[in-house]
Amino acid sequence: MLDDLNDLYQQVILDHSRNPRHFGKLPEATHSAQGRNPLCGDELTLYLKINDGRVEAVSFEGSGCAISRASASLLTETLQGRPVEEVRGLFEEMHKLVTHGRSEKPLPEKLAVFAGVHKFPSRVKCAILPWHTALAALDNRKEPITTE
Amino acid sequence: MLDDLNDLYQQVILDHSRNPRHFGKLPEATHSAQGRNPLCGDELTLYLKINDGRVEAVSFEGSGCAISRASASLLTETLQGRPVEEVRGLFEEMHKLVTHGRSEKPLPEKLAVFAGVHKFPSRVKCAILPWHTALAALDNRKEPITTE
Amino acid sequence: MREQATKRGSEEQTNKAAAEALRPEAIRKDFPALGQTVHGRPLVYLDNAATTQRPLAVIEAIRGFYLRDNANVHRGSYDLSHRATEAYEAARARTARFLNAAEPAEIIFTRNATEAINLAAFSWSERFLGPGDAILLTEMEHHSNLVPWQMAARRAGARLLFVPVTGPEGLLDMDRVQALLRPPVKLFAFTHVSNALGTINPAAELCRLARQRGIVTLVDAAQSAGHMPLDVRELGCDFLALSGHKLCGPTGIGALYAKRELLEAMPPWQTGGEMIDQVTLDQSSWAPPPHKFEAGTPNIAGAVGLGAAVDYLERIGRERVFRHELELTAYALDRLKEVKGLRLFGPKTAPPHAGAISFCFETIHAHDVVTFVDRLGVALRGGHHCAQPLMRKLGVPATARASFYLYNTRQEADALVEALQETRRFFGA
Amino acid sequence: MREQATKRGSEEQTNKAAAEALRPEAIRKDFPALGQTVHGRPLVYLDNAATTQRPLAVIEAIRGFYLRDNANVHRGSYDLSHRATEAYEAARARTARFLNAAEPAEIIFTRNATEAINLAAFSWSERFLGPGDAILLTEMEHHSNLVPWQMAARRAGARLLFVPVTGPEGLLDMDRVQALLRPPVKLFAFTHVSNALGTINPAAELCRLARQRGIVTLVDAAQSAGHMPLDVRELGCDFLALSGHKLCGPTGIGALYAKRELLEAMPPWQTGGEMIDQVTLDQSSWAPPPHKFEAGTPNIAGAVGLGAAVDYLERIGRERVFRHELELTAYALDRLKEVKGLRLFGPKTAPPHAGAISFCFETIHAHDVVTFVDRLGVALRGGHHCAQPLMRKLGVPATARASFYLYNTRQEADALVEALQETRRFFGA
Ligand SMILES: Cc1ncc(COP(=O)(O)O)c(C=O)c1O
Ligand SMILES: Cc1ncc(COP(=O)(O)O)c(C=O)c1O
Ligand code: FES
Ligand code: FES
Repeated sequence: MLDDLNDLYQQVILDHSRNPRHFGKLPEATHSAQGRNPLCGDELTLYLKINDGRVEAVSFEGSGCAISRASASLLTETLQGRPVEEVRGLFEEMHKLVTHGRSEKPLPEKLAVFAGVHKFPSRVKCAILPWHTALAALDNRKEPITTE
Repeated sequence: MLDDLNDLYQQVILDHSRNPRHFGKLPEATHSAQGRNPLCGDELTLYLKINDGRVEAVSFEGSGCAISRASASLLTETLQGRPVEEVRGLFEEMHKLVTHGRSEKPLPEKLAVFAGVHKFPSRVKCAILPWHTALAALDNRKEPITTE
Repeated sequence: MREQATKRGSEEQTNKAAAEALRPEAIRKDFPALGQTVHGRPLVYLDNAATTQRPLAVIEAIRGFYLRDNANVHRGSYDLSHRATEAYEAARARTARFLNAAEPAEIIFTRNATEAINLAAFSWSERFLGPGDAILLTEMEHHSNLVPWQMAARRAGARLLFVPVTGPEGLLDMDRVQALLRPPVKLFAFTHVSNALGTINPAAELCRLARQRGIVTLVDAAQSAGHMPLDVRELGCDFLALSGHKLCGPTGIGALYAKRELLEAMPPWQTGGEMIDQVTLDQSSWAPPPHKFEAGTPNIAGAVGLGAAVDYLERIGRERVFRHELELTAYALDRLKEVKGLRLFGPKTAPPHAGAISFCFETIHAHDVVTFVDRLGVALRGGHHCAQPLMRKLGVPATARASFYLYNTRQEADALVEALQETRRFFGA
Repeated sequence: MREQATKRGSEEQTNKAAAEALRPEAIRKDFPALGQTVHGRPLVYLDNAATTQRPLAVIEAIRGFYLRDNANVHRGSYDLSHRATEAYEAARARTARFLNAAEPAEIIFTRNATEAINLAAFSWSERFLGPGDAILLTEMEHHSNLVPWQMAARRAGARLLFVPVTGPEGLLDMDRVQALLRPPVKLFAFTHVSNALGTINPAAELCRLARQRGIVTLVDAAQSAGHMPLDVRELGCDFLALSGHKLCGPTGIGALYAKRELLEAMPPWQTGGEMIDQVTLDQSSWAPPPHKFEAGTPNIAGAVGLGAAVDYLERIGRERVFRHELELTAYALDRLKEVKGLRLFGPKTAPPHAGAISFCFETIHAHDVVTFVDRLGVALRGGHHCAQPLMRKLGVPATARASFYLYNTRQEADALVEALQETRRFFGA
C-alpha cells in the first residue's frame, strides 16, 4: 500500500510540486485559460505564447495539491517548443495514462511519472486539470473550465 | 379470523347499514354539522333538534361504509330523547369501546355491537365519525370536521 | 466527462429467454415477504400498484452497502468514500441504461415519483412558464401529477387544461388531445398507466403529437416503469418520473429523467451541499447536472437498492413481466365477470388494460370489501387511489383495486374471485 | 387525535448507566463496517461528521421491515399496510420523543437535513417573509443552511445578515448577535455545531435572545442531534433540522421539527399524493400536519431505520456519547499539537470544541494529506466542508478534518497522530 503512495508521489512529482517550473504570469501570452477542479475548488491559470503554430512560452499560476502542481509544472516543460497540433494528442494519452496506468502511444518520458495516479481515482482530476486547461486556452475559451 | 369478521359485521350492524334509521334531512333541526373521514373521503351530515336541553329529534344523511352507516343509525336511536349533557360522555365511552374493545362505564346495550371494531384499527374512524360529528353539531361548528 | 450509458447487455441476454413465459412460482422464491400468512391464511398480495415487494437481491444490496461500503459520497478521497461514490454513480448509470437515457447525467435521484414531478413542475415552470400559458393534463392523473402543476400554474399565472376521459372504458379522448395540443399549451404531462383505471395510454403517440407542436412532455411512469419495456428515446418524452418502491426497489428513492438541454436550462430547486459550484455569503452558482438537482447527502443506500432492482428486472426481462401481467389481467377480468353485482372500471381487455383492476359492488362499500377479503388473506386497496377528480367523474366515492406483478399467479386471481364471492354472500349483495 | 409524545423511559433507564463512561471497544461490535481493513490496514473511520456508520440494530430493522411488514402506508386497510403504517408512525413518535417535541405531528420526515431546511425556508418564507425583511445567519453555516435562505430571500425581496465568526477559535461574536437580533430580522437560522470548526454554539442562549425579540429560530442540528442530549423545548427553538445518516440511521431520511402553530400556518411545499385533503381539477386543500408536508410515498423503511437509530442512541445514552466525544476530542487536540507544522482550527478546548477537528499543514495540501493517510487506513475528509464562505474567512482553500463518534477510541486518535507524523515526514514538511 505504501508502494502505491510511492508510485503516486514519486520524487519527480514531489520535486515539481515544491519547485514548480514556469510558475507565474506570462506577460507576452497570446492564449490563456482558467481551470478549476470542482471536487476541491482548486484553480489554476495557464498562459501560452503561440507563435507560428508553436508553443514559444508557457507558464501557470494558482493553488492546488502536489499532483496538480507537478502536473502543471511538467506540462509546461513538455509543451515548451512543441507544435500546437500535438497538444490534443498528448492530452489524450495523458488521460489514458492517469485513468488506466498506461498510454496507448508513447508519451514524453517525464510524463510517465503520472502512471501511479490511476490507483487513486479521486486524484485523476488533479493530474488532468492542467491539460484540460491547456486545451481550453488553445480554444480561447473565456469561461473558467472545470474537469466535469 | 372469520370470527373477527362476524364480530365486526354483526347482524345488527348489517341490518342498520342496510336500513338506516332516521336517514334524511331534519327540517326542524336546530343544530347540524358535517363530518368527513379523511381516510376514505366519506361524508355524513348530522341533524339535531334540541329543545329544553334534550335531543328531541335526530337524523343523518351521507354515504359511507357499513360501519359508519350503522354507527350513525344507532347513534340516532341512542340520542333520541336524551339530555344533551350526556352526549360527550357517550362519545368518550364509545371511543374506548371501539379502540379497546370495552368501555369503562356501561353503554346503552345497542352500542355494544361495536366492540368488534377494535380488532380492525383502520375502521375505528368509521365507527367514531358520527359521534365526532354529533359533538361538532352541538358545538355549532360550521366547518366540516374530520376525525383527525 | 459524460459517461455514455452502456448498451443493454443484460436485456439482450434475456431476449432469448423472453420466448419462454415467466414462471411466477419460481420467482416467488426471490421475495421472502410473499411466503407469510396473515390472519392465518397465505398472503395474496394484490396491492402492487401501491408498492411492490422487494426481492432478496435488493434487500441484500442495501444491507451489503451498510456492512461494507458505507460512507458519504463525492468530495471524499478515502477508500470507503470512493466505493460509496462508485456504488451511487453506478446505480445512476444502471437506471439510465434501464430507461435508455443518453447519459447517466440525465437521471436525477429523488425520493419518489411525486418528488420527481415536483422538481420538474417547479424548475421547468420557473424558467419556461409564464402568464397566459397553459399546461395540459388528463382527467385520470394521480394527485402527484396534478397538484404540483396547480401550484406551478398559480405561481406563473398560467392555467391548466385537461384531456377528458371518455366512455365506460376510461380511455383518453384522442380527438380532444389533437385539439388541445396547441398554444397556449407549453407542456403536456400525463400518466403512462392509470393506477385507478389500469388504462395504458399511447405514450409514444402522445409524445409524438406534442413534439410536432413544440410542446414539452412529462410521462408519469410510476405505474409502468417496472412493468413493461420502457425507452425514453423511443417514447420521445422530455421528462419521465418513476418510483423505486413500485418496481422492486426500496422506499425513499425515485428518479426524474430529463433531457440534458432542459436540465442545463432549468434553475435548481432544492439547494445546499453537493449541488453548488461556488458559494459566497450573498450568492451561489451551481454544479452541472445531475448534481445541480441533488441537494444534500443523497439516499445512497436507496440508490444502490434501486440499481439492484433494475438489474433484477432486466435479468427477468421486462418483456416477459409485461406479457405475464397482461395474461393474468385478461384471465382475472374474465373471471371477475362471474361475480354478481361487481362493476369493473377501465378497459375491457388487456391490453390496453394493465395489471391494476378497479371495481366495486353496487351495494357494498369498497372499504368493507377490503376489510373482509383481508381476513381471507387477500390484500387489496380501497379508496380514491389519489385520483379524486377521476372518482367524481366515475360517480363513485371509492373503488377496490387488485393489482398484479410478476410474482402473482392464476391461483391468486382465483383466490381473489373466491374472496369476492364470499364477500358478496356475507353482505347479501 | 394528537398523540402525546410519551415520556422518555429508555433515556431515564440509562441515566443510571450514565455514571459509567462509555466503552467504545464494546460498542464497536455493534458496527460491522468498523471491523474491515482498507489497503491492508485496519480501518480508522474518522469521517463521522460526513456520515456515521450504522449499528446492526438499524441494518436489521430495515431488512426486517422489507422481509415482513413491507407495504405502503396510510389509506390501506389490510393487515400488511396497517403494520407498515404503524411502523412508520411509531418511528415518528420515537423521533418526537428523542427531541422531546410536544407531539409526533411536529416531526416532518424529509430526505436529510438539507431538505428539512429547504422545506422551512420555502414554506415559512412564503407565508412570513416579505420585502425589506431580513434573515440572520452566521458566517459558519454549512451551504445547506445558507443557500436555501439566499433563494428564499431572493423570492421574497428580503436580505441576509450574518453574525461574524471571530478570533482564531472560531466563535460567534455574541455582541453582534445582540445588535443584529432586531428588526428587520424575522428569522435566525444557525448551526448548533459547526462541521468545519467543531464549535458548539450556545444554542439555547441564541434561541432565548431571539425569542425575547419575537424572532423565529431554526437550529441546524445536523452535527449535534446524534452527539449530545437535545430537547427542543429546553432549547426553545421553532425549527430544528437533522439527518438520520449522521446519527447511526440510514441514508435518505431526515427530519424537520417545527412547532405546530407554524406548521398549521405554513403552506405546503411539495404536493401530490398523501398530503391532500380534497382535490378537484382546479384546486386542492391540505391534510393537517405532518402529512401536509409529506407528499408521495415516504421513505418508510428509512423512517423505521431512523427509529431504530434513535432507540439505539437512547439505549447507550446521549449524555455518555457526548462525554466520550469531548474526552476524545480533548485528548486528540492535545496530541495533535505534537505534529510540527500543523495548524488547528476551532476552539482550543473541548467543550466548546465538539468532535470534529479541522486542521492543515502549512505546506501540504489537504487532499494530499487525506490520500496519504487513507493508505494507512485512516479515513479523513479534506475540502471546504460545504462551508466556502468560512474557508475564505479562514484564508485557506481547504482543511483536513477528523471527526469522532461514540465508537472511536484513543488508539484511533493515536493512529491519526501517527499517520500525520508519517505524512509530514514523507512530504518533508
Ligand atoms: C400514476 C401514479 N403517479 C404517481 C404516483 C406517486 O408515486 P409515489 O407515491 O411513489 O411518489 C403513483 C403512486 O401511487 C401513481 O400510481
Ligand atoms: C452543519 C451541517 N448542516 C447541514 C448538513 C447537511 O446534511 P445533509 O447532507 O445530510 O442534508 C451538514 C452535513 O454535512 C452539516 O454538517
Ligand atoms: S486536490 Fe485540488 S487539484 Fe488536486
Ligand atoms: S370507509 Fe368511509 S366511513 Fe368507513
